[in-house]
Amino acid sequence: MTATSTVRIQSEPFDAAAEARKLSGGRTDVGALVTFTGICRGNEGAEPIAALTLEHYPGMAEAEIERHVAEAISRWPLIGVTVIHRHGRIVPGDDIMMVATASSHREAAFAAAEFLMDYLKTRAPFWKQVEKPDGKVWVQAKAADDAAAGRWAAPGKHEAAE
Amino acid sequence: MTATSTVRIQSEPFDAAAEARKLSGGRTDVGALVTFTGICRGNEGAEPIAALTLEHYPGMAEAEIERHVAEAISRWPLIGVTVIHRHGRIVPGDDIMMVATASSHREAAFAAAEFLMDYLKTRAPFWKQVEKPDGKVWVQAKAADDAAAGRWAAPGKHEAAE
Amino acid sequence: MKLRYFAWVRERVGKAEEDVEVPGGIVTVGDLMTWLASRGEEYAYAFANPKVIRAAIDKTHVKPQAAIASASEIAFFPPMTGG
Amino acid sequence: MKLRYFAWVRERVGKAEEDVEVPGGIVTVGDLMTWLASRGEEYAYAFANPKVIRAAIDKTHVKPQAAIASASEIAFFPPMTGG
Repeated sequence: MTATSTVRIQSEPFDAAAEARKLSGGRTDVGALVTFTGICRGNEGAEPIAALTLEHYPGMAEAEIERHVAEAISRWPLIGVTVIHRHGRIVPGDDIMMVATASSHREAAFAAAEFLMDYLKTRAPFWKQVEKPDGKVWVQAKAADDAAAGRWAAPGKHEAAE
Repeated sequence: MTATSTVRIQSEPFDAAAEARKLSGGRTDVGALVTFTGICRGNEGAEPIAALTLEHYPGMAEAEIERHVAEAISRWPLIGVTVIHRHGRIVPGDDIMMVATASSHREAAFAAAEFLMDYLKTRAPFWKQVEKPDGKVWVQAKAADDAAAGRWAAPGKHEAAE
Repeated sequence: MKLRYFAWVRERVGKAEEDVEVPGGIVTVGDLMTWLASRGEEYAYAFANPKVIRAAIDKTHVKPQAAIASASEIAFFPPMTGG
Repeated sequence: MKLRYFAWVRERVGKAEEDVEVPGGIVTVGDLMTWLASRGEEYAYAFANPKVIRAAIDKTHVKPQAAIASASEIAFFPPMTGG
């Protein structure tokens, strides 16, 4: 099966619903559409934040995401995948990123969306800095995210770095 | 945490994106929004279908879904849950149902959405009939759906019927 | 006691609901299905394979062993296929 | 060889990128981090704990043991926190 895929990294806001709908619009083979939207929260831990700023590694970010989208398409029977990730300054309540997956059946759509999120969190070269009342702070990577990504490792598969 | 929940069973179409957005709009504690949309496909197995008709058990359908939404809220730290399920005749390309879950973190939003989908498939009193070229046929329940629902069984928990 | 039928159980029985007087000795949902199957050709057809039929008492899923004594509405239907 | 720094590695080094002549004997990414740490106070601070720093050669993740011989661009950064 050939799946359509879209990967965009941009500073501009995006319309998650409209982007997801492009995967199912005008066709009748999509039975399941999963959309994940990551939204900027107004707090980090117990502290309020005024905004977050996302730094990224241009070129590598696109390549890493495209590589994982291709892997998702090879693992699950998908019809379409869209990943959009913003960089720059984002205020609470605004969307940071989205993953949408379309398939004939829900299992593939859910699994691929979770797989992509786990890898985006741990392998895509983006770094979040939050504006707290006492200054700007880089967000710490979470061990739980590494563990979540680890569950998708294929037996015998070798990753270049952990 | 008190989570907001919405359960609707209706024959009218719904706007999945707008319904999902109600869970995150006007607040800054939602960091993850998962939307699942179930869409009527144009085929069932290898055969084309002209439409499907969903029969349901009024009263029981709402009660079953509300019970599972309450269970999801007790299991995961959710901020809001919306389930909308249509009944009646639905043509290929149109939405059948949706589940949206909002949480501070993605793990809870994904887990709750999958849990609700697995239970809706196997426990909510809805029955699909499809219009094939040679007549109307009731859709068979799938063993895979029962297996999917089984993975959420809490140890020591007793279901009234399997 | 009110009985309700859904999907192909409804189609085979030929009606969506009915009120019945259940004779004594019918204790469980399983007993009720056996008795219903004896009520005529359409019922025999609907309840030919009771293992695949699900039941609900007063809008809650129950097993065939469930007692019907306090039920006001019992529904029979095939495995669910919503979602 | 072009070096790029991101997030707090960039802030500590005080620049986003630079071209460097890597002396002989520097074979791996790990060797390169040790050498960079010796280049001054800001580098010593940035590379004080090389275990927490990730590296990419020509925009692909690599381990500290990776050879740098054929690299044209090497990037150093903290663990990723996107998504």
